[in-house]
Amino acid sequence: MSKSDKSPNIDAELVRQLAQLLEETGLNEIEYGKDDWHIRVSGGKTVATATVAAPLISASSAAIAATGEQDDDDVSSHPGLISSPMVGVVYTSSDPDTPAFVKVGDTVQAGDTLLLIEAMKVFNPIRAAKAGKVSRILINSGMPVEFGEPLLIVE
Amino acid sequence: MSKSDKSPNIDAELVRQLAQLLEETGLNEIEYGKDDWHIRVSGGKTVATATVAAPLISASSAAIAATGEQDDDDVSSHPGLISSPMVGVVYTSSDPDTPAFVKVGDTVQAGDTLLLIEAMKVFNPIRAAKAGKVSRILINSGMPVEFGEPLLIVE
Amino acid sequence: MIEKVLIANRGEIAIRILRACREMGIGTVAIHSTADADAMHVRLADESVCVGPPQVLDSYLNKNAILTAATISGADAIHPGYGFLSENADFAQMVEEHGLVFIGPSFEHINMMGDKITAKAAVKAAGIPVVPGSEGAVTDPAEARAIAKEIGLPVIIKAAAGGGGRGMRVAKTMDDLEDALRIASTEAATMFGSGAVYVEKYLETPRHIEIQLLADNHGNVVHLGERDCSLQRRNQKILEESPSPALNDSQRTEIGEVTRAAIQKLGYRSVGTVEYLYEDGKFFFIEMNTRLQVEHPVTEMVCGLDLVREMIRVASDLPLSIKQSDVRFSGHAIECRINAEHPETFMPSPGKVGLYHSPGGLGVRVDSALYSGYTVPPYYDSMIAKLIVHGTNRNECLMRLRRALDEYVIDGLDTSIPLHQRLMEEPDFVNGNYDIHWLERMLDL
Amino acid sequence: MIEKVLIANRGEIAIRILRACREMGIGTVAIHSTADADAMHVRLADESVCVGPPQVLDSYLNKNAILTAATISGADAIHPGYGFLSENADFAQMVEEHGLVFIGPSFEHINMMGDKITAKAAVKAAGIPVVPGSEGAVTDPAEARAIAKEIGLPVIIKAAAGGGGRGMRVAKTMDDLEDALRIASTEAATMFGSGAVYVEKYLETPRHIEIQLLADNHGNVVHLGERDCSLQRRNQKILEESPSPALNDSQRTEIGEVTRAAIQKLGYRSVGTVEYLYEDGKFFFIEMNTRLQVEHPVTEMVCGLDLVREMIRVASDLPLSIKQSDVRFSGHAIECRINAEHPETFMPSPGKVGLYHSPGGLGVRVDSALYSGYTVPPYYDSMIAKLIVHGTNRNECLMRLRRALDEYVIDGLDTSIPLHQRLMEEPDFVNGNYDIHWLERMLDL
Repeated sequence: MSKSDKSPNIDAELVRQLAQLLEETGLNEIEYGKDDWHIRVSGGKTVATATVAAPLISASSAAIAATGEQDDDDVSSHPGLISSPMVGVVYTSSDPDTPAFVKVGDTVQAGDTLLLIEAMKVFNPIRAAKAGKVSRILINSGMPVEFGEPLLIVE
Repeated sequence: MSKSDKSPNIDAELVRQLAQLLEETGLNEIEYGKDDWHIRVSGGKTVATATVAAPLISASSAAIAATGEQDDDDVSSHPGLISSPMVGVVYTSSDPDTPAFVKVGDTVQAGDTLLLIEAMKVFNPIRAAKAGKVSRILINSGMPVEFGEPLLIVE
Repeated sequence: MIEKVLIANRGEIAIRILRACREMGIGTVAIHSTADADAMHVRLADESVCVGPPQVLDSYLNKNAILTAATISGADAIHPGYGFLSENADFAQMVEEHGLVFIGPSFEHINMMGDKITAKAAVKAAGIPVVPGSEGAVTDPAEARAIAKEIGLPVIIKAAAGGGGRGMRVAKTMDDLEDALRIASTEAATMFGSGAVYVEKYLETPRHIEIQLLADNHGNVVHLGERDCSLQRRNQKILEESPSPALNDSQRTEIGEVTRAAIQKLGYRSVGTVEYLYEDGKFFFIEMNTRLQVEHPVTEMVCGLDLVREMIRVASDLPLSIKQSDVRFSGHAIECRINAEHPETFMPSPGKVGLYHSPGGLGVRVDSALYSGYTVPPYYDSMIAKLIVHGTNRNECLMRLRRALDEYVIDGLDTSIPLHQRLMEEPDFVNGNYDIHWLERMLDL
Repeated sequence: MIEKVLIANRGEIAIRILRACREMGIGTVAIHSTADADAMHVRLADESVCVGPPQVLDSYLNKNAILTAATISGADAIHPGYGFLSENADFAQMVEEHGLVFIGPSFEHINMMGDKITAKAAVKAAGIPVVPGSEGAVTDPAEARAIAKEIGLPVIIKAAAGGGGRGMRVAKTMDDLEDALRIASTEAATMFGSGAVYVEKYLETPRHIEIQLLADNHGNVVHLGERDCSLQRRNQKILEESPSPALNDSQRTEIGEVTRAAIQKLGYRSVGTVEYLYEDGKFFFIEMNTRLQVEHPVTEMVCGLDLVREMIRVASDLPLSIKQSDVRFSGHAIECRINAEHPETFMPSPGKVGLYHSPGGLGVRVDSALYSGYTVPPYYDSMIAKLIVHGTNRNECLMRLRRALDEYVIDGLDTSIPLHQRLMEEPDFVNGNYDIHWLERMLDL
């Protein structure tokens, strides 16, 4: 779920991070581009410039912010990530008085129910595809989730 | 005077030229920019990219094309260039039966009349600012000229 | 009153609806597939929900996901736009069963008009002129021959459940007829799940003329004049205009009133369009579209009305903001559909938009979801923009359209702008002298 | 008939005129300074001529260069736009002496209205209500005191040759009067080359309301209703609307007809605007602008007329395309002037435009010379775009304007868009409850 947000931001942290890398590696210049996003830092002590092209309204970062407190940048490409296969409301237990199906640190087997997602009054179990350890839970029970939204990590 | 021309072009020749220079000089990268125009080629054998930003309609090259047969790229920044100080019609002689004030190869003194520009029925002499040799004449007699249009080169 | 609308669509129509909502102070929820996360309709909406992967069956046609999105976002109404679920009676019914408002006609009317044979019988009974032909489905070649003899050749065989020009066959001779019947029926079974077909008189050089209607829950129905949509390629409309160069005022008033009265008799609500073939001064019903149409802005420009606003008002049980006697037709309007496709080969051309610059000034309207740097995804319809131009008369409108097309810059993609520019130079088009086959003849197809 | 027009201007108005020419099949010649070689008006024109360096005196005010450009490009008419040479009677006369058509009023009328005292006397004689005050120039403090006593304090002292709000002084007490007279006269001498001033009753909370006129060479004059331009900062208009929230229909008809009749009596031609201060139900003449105005689109949107087209028709000796009885006012229109300046400090902000995306959809018009990647030069007026919105009533218009402002993207520069967005939230503005001082009070100036 994303609330739109109009002001494109300069990611100052990213600039600092690249500036550090520059010093560390002894490079003269690092240029880094991605889709409509582009950054270039050059010269150890000279000016660093960052341009964020084209985001009419940057809704995407807000969308991520709504999914939990975690920083999702690394999460989205994590090999153990389980994403929501549907739009719905996610539940960590079968009812409020029952303990959660899993908590961080639990070991699960393939086929174990991890969460429920309710859509159209049907509760759909989200099951582990393979055995592993629950390393992160990225949602809170009762929270609405979009298609593709990160739910938890089993590694 | 410029007739407008709508298609922004990628200057393939320029890309080739820079690619050659790159090989010849052994450089890794050549970046070249001017106003809203930017090119960067890098890596001897890798892809060369050229971007021409924003020209909705590139009228400027057409404007130059109208001023003579010469290639004006180098002309416009030539130290000996004399440009038109006004809009008008340029004449190389005081009347059609008279020889031209100057021809290519002539040596001129400061203050010598080189051309006439007619504007509002007044004939304005274009005089040499310093002595030198006429190396190029960039207009034809009777041709309309814009403000700033290259007329001739005295070096 | 409706306070938050989920817009079950994408592209320019999602933005069109969003704009109307915003201008009425209504909140908006965009839905999108993963391929549309950066789309303009998502960026402009108050809230957005990703409902599925790029494939439309799992996202923009995913009824459960869309209804769930409406529920969790707290929307109280759904606008379906055009295409996708807009004429899906089941969806309309589901929306209502969930206690949400479907911004459109009743599911019963969608159902009625969704089946060609039912639709034809219903509108005929309500007084709308129809093409002479079979009363119901035809499977027996002998029956088909009898009908063809009665109404005269050529005849056309159409799938009862079809639409968009698919599942049709023309028979010019009695010999053709049997083959045509068999092929059409097989195609219909494959494409639409039902082999039922019907036989109709085939018109040789008709125009496509449609009447825009607007109806509320209080028995008020107005017609908003006609649109001439005869410029088609493979049954896809390319350019639409209003008024039609072919009609005079009395024809306009007459067909408008006949249609209006019939729709009133049917108890219809919301917007709808009755499409006709027009030949030799006569109108023949084709179908009724129970939704907003792509070309609705043409009518908005000549009537000075906001059709989406009216739809939302009707859905809120308000009466129409105008009576038939208030409707004024002013000037002339033309819409060009701009597709991401090669203007000659019609090859689709999705991809990244470079510089985008839309035309401006007096009488020019652009409805589009494009922006500089946007990537047109390959999964959806190729229509990327609508350029709608208004002028005090047809000539002024054409001149304005010409200059607006010349100003329009969409770099990085092939678009149909050059096709429209070419149309502006065609004497037949300039003179309004065209039928539904004219464009394909011009293109040598 | 005019076949090629030289447009002696730049920016959005050059494009506005170019569009009208193109829609009439008339060729266009753009002029430009060296700073504007890449400007949109140059790019869109059929031909262009560089007339001088960036400084306006040597380029856009360079009469000889512009006339020479017209001659060598073979233009047969010149449209001056607004500002620059548009109200320069000498230029208008030179254009005519060169056998070219000046698309505007006669130079005699420009002259008449260019001098405040002559203008006031002329329009008063023609029946237009004027502010009580001195009949002519005043230099003697005793005379000024006598006038102030007669018409009542406060009074305002204005330069006879002034304009745009410069060279003015208000005197609230008799003690102020002498000083104000001396200072105003000195300023007038410095700024306008003449120390002549006049004394007028000063209105405390007036609105600025102006009447748009259109006249041909055949004695036909129509008025196109009023524009309310009371939202001003330092006498510069920021936002204009029509109709005025302050007038009722009978006031509108009455002042329109009084103005129309007076202008007819003066034998005026082309477009013109009579500006009034309006207070307590009464109108007081300020000045007449003998040119197209920045805010003319507001009138175009409510009247469905193309004013530039009408100017060109009049210049071709054609009669007006409408009579007064044909004029219909439909809905409400508002124009926001968008300047390249900080929305709070009003610091000019020239420079390179990043992403540019103009709003679209129903009822939205953008007149602008901006494009993505364009560099706004520092030499000229800071107005970079006009957003004009139409709705069926004022509330719909405001809601549409709000959503259009939200859609407008002009990256890389400070613009006054946030100021306009702020205005949309001000209850006084929303209620139409403002006078010419309201904006400055709101801004705490």
